[in-house]
Amino acid sequence: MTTLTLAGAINAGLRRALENDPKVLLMGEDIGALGGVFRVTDGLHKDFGGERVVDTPLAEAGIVGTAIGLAMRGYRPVCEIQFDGFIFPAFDQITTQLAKMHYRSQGRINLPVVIRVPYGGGIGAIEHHSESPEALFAHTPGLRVVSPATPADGFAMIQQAIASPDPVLFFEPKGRYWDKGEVDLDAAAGAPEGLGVARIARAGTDLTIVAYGPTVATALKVAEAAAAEGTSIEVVDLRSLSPLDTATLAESVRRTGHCVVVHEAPVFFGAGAEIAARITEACFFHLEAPVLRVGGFHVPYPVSKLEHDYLPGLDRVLDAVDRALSY
Amino acid sequence: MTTLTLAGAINAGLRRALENDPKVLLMGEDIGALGGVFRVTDGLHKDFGGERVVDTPLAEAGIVGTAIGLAMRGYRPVCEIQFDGFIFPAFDQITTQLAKMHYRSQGRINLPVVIRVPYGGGIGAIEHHSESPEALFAHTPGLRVVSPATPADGFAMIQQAIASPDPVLFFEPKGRYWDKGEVDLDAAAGAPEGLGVARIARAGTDLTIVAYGPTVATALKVAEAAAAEGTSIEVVDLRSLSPLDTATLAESVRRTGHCVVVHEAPVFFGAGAEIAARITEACFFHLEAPVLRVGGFHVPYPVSKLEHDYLPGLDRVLDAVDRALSY
Amino acid sequence: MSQSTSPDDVDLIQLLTPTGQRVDRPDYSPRIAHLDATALRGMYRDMLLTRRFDTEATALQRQGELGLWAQSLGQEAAQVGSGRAASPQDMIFPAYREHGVAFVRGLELTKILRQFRGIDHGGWDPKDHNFHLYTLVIGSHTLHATGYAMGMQRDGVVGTGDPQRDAATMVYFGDGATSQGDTNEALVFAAVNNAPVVFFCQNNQWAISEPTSRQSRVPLYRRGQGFGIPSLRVDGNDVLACYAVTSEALERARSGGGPTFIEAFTYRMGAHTTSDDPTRYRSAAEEQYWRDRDPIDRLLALMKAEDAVDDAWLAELDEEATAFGEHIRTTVRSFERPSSDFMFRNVYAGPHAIVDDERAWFEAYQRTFVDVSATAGGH
Amino acid sequence: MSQSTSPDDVDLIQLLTPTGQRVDRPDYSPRIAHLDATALRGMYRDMLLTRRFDTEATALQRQGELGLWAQSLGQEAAQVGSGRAASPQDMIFPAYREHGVAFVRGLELTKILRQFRGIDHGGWDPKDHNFHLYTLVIGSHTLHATGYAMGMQRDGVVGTGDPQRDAATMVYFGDGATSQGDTNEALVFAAVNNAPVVFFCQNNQWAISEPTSRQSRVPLYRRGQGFGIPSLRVDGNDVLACYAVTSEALERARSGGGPTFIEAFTYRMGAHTTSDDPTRYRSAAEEQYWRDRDPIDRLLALMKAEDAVDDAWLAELDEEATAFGEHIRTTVRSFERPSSDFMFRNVYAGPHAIVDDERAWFEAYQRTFVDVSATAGGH
Ligand SMILES: Cc1ncc(C[n+]2csc(CCOP(=O)(O)OP(=O)(O)O)c2C)c(N)n1
Ligand SMILES: Cc1ncc(C[n+]2csc(CCOP(=O)(O)OP(=O)(O)O)c2C)c(N)n1
Ligand SMILES: [Mg+2]
Ligand SMILES: [Mg+2]
Repeated sequence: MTTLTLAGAINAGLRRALENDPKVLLMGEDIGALGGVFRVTDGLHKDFGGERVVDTPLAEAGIVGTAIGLAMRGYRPVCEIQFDGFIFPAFDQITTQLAKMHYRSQGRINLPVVIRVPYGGGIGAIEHHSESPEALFAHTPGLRVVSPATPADGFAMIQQAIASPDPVLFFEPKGRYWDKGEVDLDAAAGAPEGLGVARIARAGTDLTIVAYGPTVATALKVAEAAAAEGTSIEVVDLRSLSPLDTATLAESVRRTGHCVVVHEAPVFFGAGAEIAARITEACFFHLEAPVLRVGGFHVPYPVSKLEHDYLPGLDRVLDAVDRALSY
Repeated sequence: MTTLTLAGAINAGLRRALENDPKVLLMGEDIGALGGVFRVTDGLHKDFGGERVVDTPLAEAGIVGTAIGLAMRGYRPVCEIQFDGFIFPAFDQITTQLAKMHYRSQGRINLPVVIRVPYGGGIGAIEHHSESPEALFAHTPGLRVVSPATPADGFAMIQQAIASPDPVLFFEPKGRYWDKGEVDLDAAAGAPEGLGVARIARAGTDLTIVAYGPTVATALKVAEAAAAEGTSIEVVDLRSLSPLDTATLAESVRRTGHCVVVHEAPVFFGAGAEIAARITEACFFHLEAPVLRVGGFHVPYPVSKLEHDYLPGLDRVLDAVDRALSY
Repeated sequence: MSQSTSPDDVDLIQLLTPTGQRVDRPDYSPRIAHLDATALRGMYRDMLLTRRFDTEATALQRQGELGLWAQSLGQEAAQVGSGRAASPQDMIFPAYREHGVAFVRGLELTKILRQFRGIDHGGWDPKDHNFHLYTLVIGSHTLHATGYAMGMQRDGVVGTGDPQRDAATMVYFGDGATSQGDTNEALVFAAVNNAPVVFFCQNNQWAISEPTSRQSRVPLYRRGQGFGIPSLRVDGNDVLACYAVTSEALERARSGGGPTFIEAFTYRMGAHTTSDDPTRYRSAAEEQYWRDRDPIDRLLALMKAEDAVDDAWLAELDEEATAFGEHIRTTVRSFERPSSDFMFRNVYAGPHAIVDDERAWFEAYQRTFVDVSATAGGH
Repeated sequence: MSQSTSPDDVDLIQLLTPTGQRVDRPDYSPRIAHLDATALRGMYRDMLLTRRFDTEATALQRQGELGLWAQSLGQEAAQVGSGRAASPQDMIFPAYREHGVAFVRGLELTKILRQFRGIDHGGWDPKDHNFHLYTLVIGSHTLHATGYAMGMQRDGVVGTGDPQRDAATMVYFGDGATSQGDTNEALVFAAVNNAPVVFFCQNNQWAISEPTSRQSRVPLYRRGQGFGIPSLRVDGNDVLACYAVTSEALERARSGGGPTFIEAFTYRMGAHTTSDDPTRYRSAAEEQYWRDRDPIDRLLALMKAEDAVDDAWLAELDEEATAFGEHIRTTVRSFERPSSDFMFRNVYAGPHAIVDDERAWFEAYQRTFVDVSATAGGH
């Protein structure tokens, strides 16, 4: 076991993928000599060269569009979008081309393209640098949408994503890039199907908190705080929004009878809506309270001095836990 | 009262807006001499000229981006996106600029831009011409997202949308363009706030069907069929997804205790998720069954010969009604 | 709008005048020197059968056998000339009306009609003839072509000096497509990577109802120059000139010389699609002007002048075209609606719980109907 | 990467050599003929105070008073020269490091720091000085500028012949931004509409860590030509040349002559932002090369050679700069965190049930805390 940051673990996973498969290549803005603005590709340009770690022109549609062409030619491009707020110029290529080519071609074309997106807030950034647009991609058939919460998952999941025959939106919780954890660098990454399987991050009996990416750590803190007051909270780390591991979720909520979903994205039309609707359908007679959602408000990501009012922090999640338990 | 098609009613509303406000202008591909591929702008180029009914270059980001500039200069641009599937190149301009400029400027800049999008299926079209991407916009704070279901609403709502100080995504159910209805061409359009108010399209007591745009007519047929079997269904025509008229919805579902949401977009992460989650929270102790959702599957919009298997038709909605009532 | 291929358009490359006389150009004539009578007849046949296909498809649409049809009428020279310049190992990315290119590549053309009949979003395996699927989102495939070309560079099949091995891509798009951000980004990526890609812009003077003047105020071939890409304008109704400039461009690309931008100046003689009504936006006189400059007639005039063709051959071709038409009609009519589960297939290459659940639900749901046909009908 | 403003770059417009000698050009020298010693000192002051502002902001960021800072260091001549060529009625669309333009427009510069302190997404009223907010999504504002210019055309304030009335827009963007689809679409829309917009590209040779060669293989000013837009390359470290070419371009735009594309060749002397570390991707020698070509020194050399400046004036300016620095520091430190409800304001101009409900909920929620500061903390 090695102690790594999340950024370091993803870096190690990328390195492993580059080593194992000559068809893997990284593309993006400033990922070469600079190593990416978060240094997630640090050292890779030096070791694998500019043909495999490619500094592209400043054009996100171009990055994803040429990645599609490269994938058609047999490559496995891993694109970095510099920040969440800059994925939108690529939206057309992702939605109408990347997501649909396999279907359009009746399975004759595979597009194993990974799009890495540092996302989420809490880092004191200016506009466009703290957003959580994951729900916009989960609604689009043909894409897989995942987010690791721990260094161990960062290392394994990036490799699974690259190995996946399908396009994967890989959302990296940038506010957790420097959080550390144990990673087994010798472990095999596991089959790409593992990407869709949720993880019980902490077992509990009274209430289930569903989280992914940056909010898993928050949920664990909430569980810790609640435990001190005698409440036993189970934390499910979804890992994946598309597919969604309804079975694991439903099993947990049937046991606990209470559920709170937490994400940074605005609640309105966010991932929590799908999760709540689905859990309610699957566990209708087990629920003792409605599934409550805690997340961002229906406002653009605010100025950084207010972001901690906007983000679902410990207090707001605890408040929802209380409301659910006393419903 | 005049009998008009939905397309004709929107045309009349656009004409009214062009007449009443010299700052209104229409922009889009082929909206001029051709009158748009659906003829919604028929005759307007002839009567208002090429400076007010503008055939733009073939570039959706350019259309929305220049419309933003025109709006900053005091104009009220109404952009036509030729088909639902072609809105994605404009996604960045809509999401990062149009939606956020008012907020960014602390209210100093208003962007009264309307984006008209013929959407939905059932017209036997090829790929990209039958999609329902509305949920992707409702998740974005700063946008209003509406859809008229009848000619009367088409006429009134397009005028309200143009009068709105906020950007409006105006989704026109193209499969209903040729459906006829009574329109009072002398009626005032009503204040823009009316845009957010849902309409009870049919009163009922046993179950609420929530629909918008193209599925309102389906819901009414379902209600008709159910009535014949003694079930009284209330149909709520949402009109607006953002804002969402939770009050009207909750009031209805508290009375009926059952709810089915119907839309053409894929169910997964679709508008039905938000509606179900919200209604469940508001009516938890009144619901006798979970809110059921009927809509498209998590597949790209299929080939047209299969679209009627994909779309939520009479039978599939009735099936959901039965399941809800016998839960 | 400019209708001209007039003498003052000094930049227009022509090897055949509208009346079928050869133009001698030291730069491009050598590139067609090897095209003997057999080759010319081959080109003529390609164009004629492409047109026959187009005519049949248009008729089938009118009969309700197709949902829609996008004609190639009038663009046969641009398509056949450029398409014939490509090698089998080159990869072609068409837009959606490159039926002539498809024919030259060897695609069984009726496969194209599957998409327009609403039973397939694609219709063929791109690998079979190195001919990609039609792309309907304007301009988006220009980036795919560029990326594919970057893949060829990485595969070491560019500039090896072995003509059987060296490869390039060629992407087709219209005058309207030049306005899209994607197309311009493709020029950026192609230029900075010196990628082996030929941008073949068929300027047919219309993007649905909009004349090219709504997209650009200068000839479109100048666009490429702004990105540092060699660019030229060719008479798109001159099959020989199209062949010559494309073979030069592809050769440059294959040998490592990078991208080229070709504007083929032609005319969309038909409607945009069968849903369109051009009388609303253009004059009969304009259409007549271009009918008089039909690219197929032009080549025939040359062949007749040079005795490259006789009546017997033309009659034979006519018979072939008739049989081809018959084949198209029968084939299309035999295309069956796929079964409902086709809708759920190939959304993902691997398993996906949501799709799998929904598919299972739908199958169970369908079984609840005694008569499965009753599930049709929709809203 | 090219570091040169060398003599073989024949296209580079220069009115002042790097050592401060005047270059006489019949085309552009007349445009600066009216700039007397007072005017030159004014330009020098603009540049110097812009730099002071930039230096103070950088220091404030290091002290934790700002979250981030994007320096204009080295680009003062491009910004002040072009900005001074604009009339009050012209509308300016900056990117995010046009502090020099902001200064010339009369913006109280500390307003810019609100955004970088994380208390505002904008910071001023664009109408006050016809200077739009900074835009962070690369290239997206080029379309806004173009649309705004189309609005000016419709308002009848273009080509009236009245210089107090005629107006244009000018949009600033970087070398990196030329690769974005939006920027290229803006050129399309500007060209076909003959819109009164000046595209002012500051090629500072870097887009964060990427040299301009990753964006283009030809000089960027050629991009505009491909769209049929008059285009030129100016020495961006030569304030007089920047003034001259921009005044020509704006005059053309205002008088109905349409768009111009200007590439100002300059150098980003600082880091991309305070988060950046240029030592990872460029050499100290390169940085030194450009420090030796500092645009402020260049103008000072001219002024000294022409006796346009004396030590007393320079000392006075130095004092002014010191006071300005003090003002900046005090002002920034006094900027308060907005109250939480600021987050909910101005999402929409009209009422919106979801925002209104969430705001009400949040306010009630906050009231449940005795000590409101306890709500901070986040995840
Ligand atoms: C992104 C996008 N926007 C709009 C459309 C609708 N549309 C289909 S074809 C067409 C015109 C294309 O013109 P051009 O590029 O000149 O090609 P042509 O049809 O003339 O061959 C338009 C606007 C589309 N398919 N994709
Ligand atoms: C659409 C988008 N993609 C990426 C970024 C991240 N980013 C911010 S500045 C920058 C480089 C810009 O380079 P250039 O246009 O040359 O301007 P400069 O910073 O040199 O002034 C990048 C990649 C962004 N802001 N917007
Ligand atoms: Mg065309
Ligand atoms: Mg730069």
